[in-house]
Amino acid sequence: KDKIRVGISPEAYPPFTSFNAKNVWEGFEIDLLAALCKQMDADCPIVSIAWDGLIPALTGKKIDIIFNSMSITEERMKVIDFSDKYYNSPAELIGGKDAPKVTTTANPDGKGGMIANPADLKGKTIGVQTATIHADYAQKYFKDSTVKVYDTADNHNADLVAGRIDYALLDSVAADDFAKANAAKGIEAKLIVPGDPIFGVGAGAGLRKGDAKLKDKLNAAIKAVRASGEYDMVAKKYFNFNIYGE
Amino acid sequence: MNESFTFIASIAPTLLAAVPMTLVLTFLSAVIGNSLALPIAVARLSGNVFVRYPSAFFIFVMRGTPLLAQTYLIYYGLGELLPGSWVQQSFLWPYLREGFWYAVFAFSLNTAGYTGEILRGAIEAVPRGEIEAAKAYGMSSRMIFWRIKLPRAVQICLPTMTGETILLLKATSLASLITVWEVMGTARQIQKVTFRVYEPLLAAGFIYIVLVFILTRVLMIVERRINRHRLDPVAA
Amino acid sequence: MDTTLKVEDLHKRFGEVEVLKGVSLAAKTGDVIAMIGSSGSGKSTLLRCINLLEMPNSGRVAVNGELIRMKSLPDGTALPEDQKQVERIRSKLAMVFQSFNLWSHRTILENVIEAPVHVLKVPRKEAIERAEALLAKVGIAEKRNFYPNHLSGGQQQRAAIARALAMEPSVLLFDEPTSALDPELVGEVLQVMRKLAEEGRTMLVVTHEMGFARDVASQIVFLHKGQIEEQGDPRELLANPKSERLKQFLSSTRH
Amino acid sequence: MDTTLKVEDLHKRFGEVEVLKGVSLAAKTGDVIAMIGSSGSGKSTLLRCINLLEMPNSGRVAVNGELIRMKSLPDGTALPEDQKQVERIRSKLAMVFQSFNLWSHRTILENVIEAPVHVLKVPRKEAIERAEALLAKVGIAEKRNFYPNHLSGGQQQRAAIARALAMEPSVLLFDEPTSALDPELVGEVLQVMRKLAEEGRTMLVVTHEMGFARDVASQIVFLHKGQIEEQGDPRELLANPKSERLKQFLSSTRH
Amino acid sequence: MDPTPSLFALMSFGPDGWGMRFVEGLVVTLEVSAASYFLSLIFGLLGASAKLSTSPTLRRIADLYTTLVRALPELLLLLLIYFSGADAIKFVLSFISADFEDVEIDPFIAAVAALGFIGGAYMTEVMRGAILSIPTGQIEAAKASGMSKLLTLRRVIVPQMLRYALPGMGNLWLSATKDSSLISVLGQTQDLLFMGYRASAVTKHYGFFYSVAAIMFLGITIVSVIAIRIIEARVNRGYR
Ligand SMILES: Nc1ncnc2c1ncn2[C@@H]1O[C@H](COP(=O)(O)OP(=O)(O)OP(=O)(O)O)[C@@H](O)[C@H]1O
Ligand SMILES: Nc1ncnc2c1ncn2[C@@H]1O[C@H](COP(=O)(O)OP(=O)(O)OP(=O)(O)O)[C@@H](O)[C@H]1O
Ligand SMILES: [Mg+2]
Ligand SMILES: [Mg+2]
Repeated sequence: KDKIRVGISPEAYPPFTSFNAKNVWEGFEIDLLAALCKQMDADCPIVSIAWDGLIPALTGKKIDIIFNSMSITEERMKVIDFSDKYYNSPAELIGGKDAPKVTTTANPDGKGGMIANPADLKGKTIGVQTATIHADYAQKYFKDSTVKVYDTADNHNADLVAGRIDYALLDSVAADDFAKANAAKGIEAKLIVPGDPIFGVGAGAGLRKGDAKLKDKLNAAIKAVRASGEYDMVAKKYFNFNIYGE
Repeated sequence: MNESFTFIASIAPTLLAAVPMTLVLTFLSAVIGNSLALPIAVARLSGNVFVRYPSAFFIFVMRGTPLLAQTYLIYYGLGELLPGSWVQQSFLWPYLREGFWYAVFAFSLNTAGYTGEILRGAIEAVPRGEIEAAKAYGMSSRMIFWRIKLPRAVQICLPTMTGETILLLKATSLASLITVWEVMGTARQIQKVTFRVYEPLLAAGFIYIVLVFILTRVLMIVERRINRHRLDPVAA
Repeated sequence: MDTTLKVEDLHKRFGEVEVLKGVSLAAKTGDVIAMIGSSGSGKSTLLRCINLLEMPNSGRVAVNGELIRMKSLPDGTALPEDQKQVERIRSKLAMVFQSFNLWSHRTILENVIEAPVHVLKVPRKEAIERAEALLAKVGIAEKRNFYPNHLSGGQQQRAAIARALAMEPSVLLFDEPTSALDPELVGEVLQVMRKLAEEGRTMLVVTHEMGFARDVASQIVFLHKGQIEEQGDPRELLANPKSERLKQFLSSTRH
Repeated sequence: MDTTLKVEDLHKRFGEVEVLKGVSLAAKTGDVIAMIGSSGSGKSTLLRCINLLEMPNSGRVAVNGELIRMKSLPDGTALPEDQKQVERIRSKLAMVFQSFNLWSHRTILENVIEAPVHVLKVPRKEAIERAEALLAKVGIAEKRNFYPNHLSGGQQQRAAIARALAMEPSVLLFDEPTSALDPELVGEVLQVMRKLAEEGRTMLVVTHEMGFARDVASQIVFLHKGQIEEQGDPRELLANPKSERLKQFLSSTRH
Repeated sequence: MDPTPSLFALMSFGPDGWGMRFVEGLVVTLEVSAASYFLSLIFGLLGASAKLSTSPTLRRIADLYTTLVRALPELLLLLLIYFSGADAIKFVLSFISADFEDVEIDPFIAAVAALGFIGGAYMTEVMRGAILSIPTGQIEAAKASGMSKLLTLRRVIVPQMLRYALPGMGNLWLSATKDSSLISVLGQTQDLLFMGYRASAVTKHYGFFYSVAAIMFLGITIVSVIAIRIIEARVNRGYR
């Protein structure tokens, strides 16, 4: 049996990964990982490493893959390889009750795509998490708004409640959770942002550069669990929409 | 290797653009914090328990809890109280929205706690005989403090205070927690975008080396000046 | 009343040990009291109690007829009642410490002008002039810009003397002011002190220089184990000591 | 060769000022050299150069016939070549400092046994016994568990002497060892030193006690402005000083 | 999960409570900070001795140490030591024998080494300042009685230096307890501070769990402050 050491950060990201009080891993990615490993007939011990240590641990061969909701981007592909995407959730704008709903409008690049309407956000302050596709998106399209960059989504959520920002742009899964929990404080969904090339293809497993064998194996496994319906079974446990995307 | 250099060169402008923020944060917090440290140290040594205990408690909390928790509580903790309050209508709101002043506030208090303790120790270590001489010449306690104890105490603790300032310089990176992006925060932003771990840290480290070098040299000159009375090095 | 310095029934304990066991003294203006006594008899402690560097456990001190008000605490110690009064009185009492206690972060000149400028508010320029004259008088004018650590023992002692004189105090407390000096300088410094006495300054001098005690002092006080064993006119006391202890003490000095 | 201590052509500068301008000295075993000279003439500096607390700029020092090897640096200063040698020699040279320099973090007894136990590796128990005897000899046995800061000046000085004697050194360097003592104690301490001389220990004593110089010393050295102005047999030198300076110096001492 | 578990249940030692996790975090924090602090004392003493030595080479090396190491990001040094340190050791060992294929640096050792090395740079300056404050006569008396440099250091300099260095050393100790949090980056072990993030992120009770971590740090501080007070009283015995 092969051994694939998987690095995941214990800084929880529910409902994808969290390392609970019993020191047990749980969440969508954990279940998916189990399915994939069964498919590959491999042992997959999880190594908990803080986010900052994941990449060095991967390149330093202390782990073999990172399975931690990493968005696949060009920039990152210069440093590590990625498997095919295994989920892709849309982005969502949320805001306080005083903030108007946001409409969509045609992307000015004229390629026929739709974007969140920058005119609706003019003069507003929008919170995003640093180094995310959401930050890229906001900085590209919301030129007339103040884009405030936070180090975690939790922090811009807190500031949204405090009224220091008007909107937050984040992953829809986290957004829905948060909006539901804080409905009493007036937080609500404003717009599910239409797909855009900036958002990339989704999240994939991080692999050491050139580890083609493992990459192929993993991609094959992802395909297989998709095909067998096992993926959907796992996904249903956590989401009531199509988390895989498209 | 070569590739790393090109990469560092490509991120250098972004990092350098963050240097003023690091400097301003450090400078303001150091000035405010060290100015606060003085009354705190004095209060800590006071004979009056109503002055001494609060000061001791302040030092205790500042040194006793992580700066991260302090920054977080000051910004987000206050944030929890804000919704719907009069503050959001007041003229101060534009400032209270920004993380910057919270950062300066948190770092200043923290520095005040750490440096206050150092000053306290140094003031207590001033040779008794020299204080007695000052008393014997009719100096008031205030005068003894400003003219004898403080200059001597600063001599004793200046190297340690330099270290505290460098710690402060680096601690300013916590400002990224509250949307203030200085050198280290920016470097970590780049890390997360590019997944390159070492280069941004190295580049930031290089900037810090320059800053620390300047800082230590300046303080070394100050130290030489105030320690003129014993320039001869003691071979340990 | 022209008793410049009056000490009454002073007691001082360090822990269990009683170092001063009820000492009383009085000096009129212009008096020079020489205090002798063996090592550890409490001479320095007495001087330090007079300007309250050491808080006596009981007793009274009056300077220029003004009683230093103290309050007793329940734990048997005392505290000055009015800090301002203490400071005012101290500025009239200058002291030369046995271990000099020069301020090591200031040069010799700065040491000398420090208190005149900041306590007595003498204009800086005037203070410097006077300080330079004093330093010349004790023979260390050329060391004025040195730090105390870079001076020889005798030079430090002379700087300490100059620092005390710069206060133009009405009472001078000297704790073995010539201990680190060579005989030649001892002579010179005693000369300075003699002149001060003639100027009418009151002095309390702890000394082992019997010659000085005999020639300049108006009174000798012999302290023994925290008590005044004998006191009186110098010549008489040195010639005909009454107490056994003083006899023994004097027998070892070659005069 | 039985020259226990030999100093040759010692020069020492502080910045611009030359404090020692070529001093040479030699002491045979059992010799007691009394060094006199006015304040600031370089006496302490000379003692400090002998055990290399101060690095001389040039010159040679030999103890028990062993030359302390030094190397000159290009900047005109010198450094000991072999630190081990310096330490070994220092353990044979005990010094009593003008300002005592007792270790303030240790009690008097601990001060006295410190070096014997840790440098000479004397068993602790033995060292304590000897220390107590020495403390009794200088009259401060009952202060053995006090810290130096809690002692009177004279008591500190006696502790410093006891600390030096505890090393049973072959050469003793005393820097004004009686300055803080009353005449009675001066006599006693000089008595102790006389006994040491009889035991055959070599001593170099900076002193202002002309009596001691005359009675005990085998040689008097008069240091003036960093040079040996005159030296010779005590009685003769004191009776018939040749140099003008020495005449003047002695005239002020009353003998 | 029960949507609103009581805070008490959150901190319980039961199966769903974070109590045990925080105790583990506390132990990690204490172990890492104590070990790295001890190391920084050694580095600090060496550094301070070098800075005050007569040898210009030693002084320059120590100067480089304090300037560089205090300036570099802790994370960088830690990652370098942990991830490249093993390669470096492997490289060295490969000359001796080929059998050392699998050198693994223990995360604990790497964290302690890195934090101790960095802490030592700060400690160097604290100790240098303190040593300079010792009256020269005290050290001269030691030299004059033939003590070697090491003996002087041990018997005179260190005990007297403590008087001046304790506040700075106390600060560094309290900082060390917080810096030990870096060990989480190396994987497996989570310290107290990190446990604070982890519990908050899982439960979304940020304020509560940050406060729990803060209070536990305050606990460490109380004990430390008392210990420092005792040491301070000891080293000041002869001065009051
Ligand atoms: N570290 C120093 N820096 C500069 N000058 C110094 C230093 N140490 C001593 N001196 C000078 O060297 C001279 C000789 O000093 P030294 O202490 O040897 O005198 P001394 O003969 O022992 O005098 P005394 O009898 O007063 O103790 C003095 O003028 C003093 O100012
Ligand atoms: N802070 C203190 N704690 C305990 N005992 C002390 C303290 N200060 C002084 N003593 C003791 O009090 C006694 C008197 O000391 P004092 O300094 O007054 O003596 P002295 O007469 O000045 O002697 P000397 O001529 O040696 O200077 C000594 O036995 C000394 O040990
Ligand atoms: Mg005395
Ligand atoms: Mg001298």
